[in-house]
Amino acid sequence: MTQFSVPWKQSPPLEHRGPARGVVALARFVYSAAAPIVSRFPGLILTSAIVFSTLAVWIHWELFSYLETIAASDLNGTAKSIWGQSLTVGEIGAYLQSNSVAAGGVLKYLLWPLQMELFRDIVGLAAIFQLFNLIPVYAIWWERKVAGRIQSRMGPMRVGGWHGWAQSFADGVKLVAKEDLVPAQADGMLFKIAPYLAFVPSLLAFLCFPLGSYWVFRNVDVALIFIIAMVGIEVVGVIVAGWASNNKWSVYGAMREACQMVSYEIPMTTVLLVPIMTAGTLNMVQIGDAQSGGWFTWNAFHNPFTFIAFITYYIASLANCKRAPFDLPESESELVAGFHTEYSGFRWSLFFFAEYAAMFVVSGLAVTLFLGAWHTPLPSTWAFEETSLFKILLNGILFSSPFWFIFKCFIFIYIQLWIRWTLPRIRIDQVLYSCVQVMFPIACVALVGHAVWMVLLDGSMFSTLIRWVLGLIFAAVTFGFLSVAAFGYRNGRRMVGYLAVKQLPGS
Amino acid sequence: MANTIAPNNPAENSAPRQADVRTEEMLVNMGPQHPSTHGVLRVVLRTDGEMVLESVPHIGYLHRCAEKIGENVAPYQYVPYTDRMDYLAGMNNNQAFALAVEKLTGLEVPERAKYIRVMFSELNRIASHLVAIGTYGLDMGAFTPFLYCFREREMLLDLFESACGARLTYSYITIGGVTDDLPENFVDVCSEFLDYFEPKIDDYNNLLSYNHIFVKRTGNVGVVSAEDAIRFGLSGPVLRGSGVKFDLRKAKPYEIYDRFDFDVPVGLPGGTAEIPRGVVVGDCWSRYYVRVKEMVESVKIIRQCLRDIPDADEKEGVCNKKCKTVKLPDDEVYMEIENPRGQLGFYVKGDGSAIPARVKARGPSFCNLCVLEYAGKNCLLADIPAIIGSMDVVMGEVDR
Amino acid sequence: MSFEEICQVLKSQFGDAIEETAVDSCRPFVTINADKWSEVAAFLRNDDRMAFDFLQCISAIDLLAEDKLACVYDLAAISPVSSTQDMTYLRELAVRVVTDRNAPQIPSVAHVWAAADWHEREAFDMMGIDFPGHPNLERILCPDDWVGYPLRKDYAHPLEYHGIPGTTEHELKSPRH
Amino acid sequence: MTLRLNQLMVFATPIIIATLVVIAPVQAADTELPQSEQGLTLSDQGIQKSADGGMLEALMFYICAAVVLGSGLAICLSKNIVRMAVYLFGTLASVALMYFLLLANFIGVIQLIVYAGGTLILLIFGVMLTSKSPWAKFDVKRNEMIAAGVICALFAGMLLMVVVNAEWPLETDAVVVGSSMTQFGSALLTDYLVPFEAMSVLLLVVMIGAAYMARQE
Repeated sequence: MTQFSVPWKQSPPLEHRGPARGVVALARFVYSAAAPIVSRFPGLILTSAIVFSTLAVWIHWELFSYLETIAASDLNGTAKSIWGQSLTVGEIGAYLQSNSVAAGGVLKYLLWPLQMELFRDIVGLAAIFQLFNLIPVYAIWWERKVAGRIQSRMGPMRVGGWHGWAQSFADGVKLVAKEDLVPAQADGMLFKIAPYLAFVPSLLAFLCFPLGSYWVFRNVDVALIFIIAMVGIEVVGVIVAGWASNNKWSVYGAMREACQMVSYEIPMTTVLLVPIMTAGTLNMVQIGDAQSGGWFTWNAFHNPFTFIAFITYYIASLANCKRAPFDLPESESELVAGFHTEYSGFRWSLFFFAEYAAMFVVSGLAVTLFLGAWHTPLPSTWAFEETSLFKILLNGILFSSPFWFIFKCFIFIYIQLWIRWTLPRIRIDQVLYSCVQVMFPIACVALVGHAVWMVLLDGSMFSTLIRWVLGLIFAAVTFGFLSVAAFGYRNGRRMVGYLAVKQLPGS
Repeated sequence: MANTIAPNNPAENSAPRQADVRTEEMLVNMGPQHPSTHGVLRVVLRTDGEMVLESVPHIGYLHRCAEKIGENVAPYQYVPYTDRMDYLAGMNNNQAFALAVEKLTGLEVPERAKYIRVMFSELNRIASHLVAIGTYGLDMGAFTPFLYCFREREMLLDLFESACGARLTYSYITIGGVTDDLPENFVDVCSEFLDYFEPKIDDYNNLLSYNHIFVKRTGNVGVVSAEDAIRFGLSGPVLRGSGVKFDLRKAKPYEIYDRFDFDVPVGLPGGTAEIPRGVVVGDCWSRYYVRVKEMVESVKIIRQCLRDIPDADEKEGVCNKKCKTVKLPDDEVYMEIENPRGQLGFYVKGDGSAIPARVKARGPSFCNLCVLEYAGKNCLLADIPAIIGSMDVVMGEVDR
Repeated sequence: MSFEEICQVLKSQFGDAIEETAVDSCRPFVTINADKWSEVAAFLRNDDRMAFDFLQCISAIDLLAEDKLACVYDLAAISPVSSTQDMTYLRELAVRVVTDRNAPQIPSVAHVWAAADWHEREAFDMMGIDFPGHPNLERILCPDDWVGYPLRKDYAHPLEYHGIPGTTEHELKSPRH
Repeated sequence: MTLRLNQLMVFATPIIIATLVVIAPVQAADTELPQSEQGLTLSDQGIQKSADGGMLEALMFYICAAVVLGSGLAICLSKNIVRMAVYLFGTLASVALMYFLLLANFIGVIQLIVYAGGTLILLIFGVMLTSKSPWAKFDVKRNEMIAAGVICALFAGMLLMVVVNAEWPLETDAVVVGSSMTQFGSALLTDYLVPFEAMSVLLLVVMIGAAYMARQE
């Protein structure tokens, strides 16, 4: 009998050359050291990492603003800009040496670079980039878990130990290591830059995206339009990608994307005027802070028209970030993979980063503009006076904090996933029909109705009553949904694996 | 829908539509590697933007000379080749060939084996329809029903495995009976499965069949009228979806189907309590829904089988002892049965030796697919997967 | 209407076009002259007594001993379309049309039964029977440039196709794995 | 398989560069808006911008100007229509960035949303729908080239005259710019109400006309 040989067993062991060698060795070492601990207490470590990093950033931020107020008052209250006259390093040093600084000890020496705006910008930018990276990574992991649960399976369970929490990182490593393929007949230059054209705008949208009253990298007065513009420009990358691939399915995907995007931007932008009218500004921070007085002051419950606007916006936003049932540009059963049919590896993953970041952005817009932004349902007037760190934290937990914002965003991302894994895809003529003949008229009615309401009824008893009624309906629906979900969670597990426990003789 | 780009009834609208904007016509190759062509079907589409003006199916990518093989092996050896044809309904294919050879040679089949055959071909019909329904949801972009269907199908495969050891290509039903008797507790487990499975059909209906988007996507799409369905020789759920209440199990009962009480579901016009608005007879939704209803009927038949099945007879066994040595007379036979996809016919011609002179399979998918050229005209690109999916073709059987 | 009665009607209508009636066969069939097949088919489809509206199958067979090729048409007449009553086969008929092996030609019936379209293409592809009058007679399963008709009894398997080597009988018998 | 880190760097560099390029103008346009208590008041507080500007700002201006000119030139020289559209995207986006540099935030974002995000997409869409082959080539004829050259020379001369004759204020005091949108909004609905409404009527007519032309027979 001849020896059965396996070709891959004869290949030389995996070898890394160049700088990768050191990285791989380091990664191996870290992994071998950390793996036993991580695999034993994964949940604990993950939770504490999140809690501690949040706390650290929080404390940092409070200290910044504290130092900044003192600095401002010391320098005769003139606000300084790095692009204009900035504080020189010498000035800051002299200032920190002076006795007037309240922050004492080693801290002031550690923190002095943070007095420079440029340095703070770099730190902030790094933080945003990190946020931008982590949100898609975890949104993808979560999508797979949610999809698994919806489909009565587990989803990723291996990488990282606890429910496959590191699955997306492993995928990322795989994607980077894959070959960067460019089809021979493709337009090479456009094919290569197209993923960046999709990726960079959705990254830029985060620049002026507030996570909290003070948690914004650049508080721009036109933040809202800027974000919408960035979500819109992302499409250019998709279209160019579809075109440059020189594949007919890709061109179909690109054409559908262009068609769908241009149409759905109209109802989406129209309904966004409703909260803008309510708040009277395009500044996202101000729109968010206008809704701090408890859940019934949230814009969605202002009057029936705003509620309609909210629903319309959410549906249009699904179409805008090409999520199911509007995922026609990449509908796998018709167009293979649509515009990214020819992409692989890192360039492919850029599209996914852009898509999931866009999901977060549109959910964030829904939350900021309609559902109380970073505020909890409790009115902020009840907040404690921030005399100690404990009270600051308590305010964050009870009244408003970036945590709440991200939490609400992920609820909306969850609804997007839920819709995606439940509904079939609609057809292109139905997409356009629902846009032009359903969504757009509704948006116009909501806009005009809201304007009339604001002129005639705003501030009246009736308006307040309606606001309460809508708020209570929303609360009841949420509560009902949660109880149904809890019931399903308790009873649903019995259905799975019904016959698997019945041992048949042959199986 | 009053507005739309897509009048989807080729029967009503056979002239090419006047496009508003003159765009370039484009030839698009859908397949042979494409997610929704269910294997290696290749359809060449002539498109104008999103409109498909013409679709021409090209087949043969999975041709494995099954008929030529049939002329070189004994019928008993040919049984395993038959379940490679329609690999989703192996039991039914085995049964069709076995029945054809039995009719030609006059072999007797033990009574218990007849019940087992009917039971397994109905179980396999459920398994096959589960795949059809699940993948049809997938074609429409709904991923979840697919996995629900496969969850139930997995249990069915467990049942098959317990009886014959195989999960896909069974060769269980063979010339003169079945290869092996049922395992001991099979009747109990099977009826338990049916109890579990029957309410699940409502789940599929709620999740997919009555989903508004699904109805909009499949209702009034790819309509084939009853006359055309007969003219094109369609069969199975595709024929019955066009409102033709024709089922070989009733029309020309083979095996022991005349002993069972069941109904033949057909496509009905929409607007009633059961059939949603927007559905017309002969559209994709009707074809899909006939499959759902057929699963209910199959459950009925299996329950009756489980009730009536005679006990094992040690002397007789479950397979005719002469099955391996039988010689084919110099004669010919054409035997049809109702496969999950339609009428599966086997033409067998003997010449006095043990090896047939000619074996010809009339694959239902082969005949059903030829209507694509007719139904897939002047529709939208997204309708093509809907139409192909509703035909439920298995390329192994089309190409043989 | 039984097989004999159908044969009687056909004989009275077409006379010598009916070459043979195999009544004793396991499945009785009637052999019809290839030259008259077109008219007979139209009669079978359209005549009220016949009304064979359903073409089940066309099986091409190779009668090597008689140096003939033949097509077997399995026809059925089904009861009027109904969505409430269970429909049945009213009558069935198998028709055999024999043709010469060297220049096989059988008139196409694709315009009579649309289902015949692909079946005839398959018979052309596999058995090399020409169907004059077929709208689109080209190979269906094999590639267009395939040489020979695989289901003929004297078919020799090609040893090379576009650089892909085939195997001989001898090689197939030797264990290659 | 070797994990190529340099490949990663190749991927990451464009992202970093692009981010930095876009970041800086937005930075400059930052308005330090005070947090209002109710959040309902319009912010009219201005920000201060020093007259001499920073070095970085100048650098940004030159980068943007280079991109505008470079991609404009590339549009002329390219023969592929889709590539032209992408270069046009570069031009439009850099012009938007220059608006940001000039603290004209509103017009900057409008430039992005209308031209880069809307018109350009429709342009590419139209090209895709109507071109004969995927690689529609542009072959310019000689007389077309001459005509274009003459027109360009005239425009260049006109611009040059403007540049030479204009009085360029070399030094100004700090310019106070309020939230530009408030001013825009009130101007549109007071002083320029008639042109504004005329414009909207025109657009409405265009929409109706488009719908009429695209209707089904």
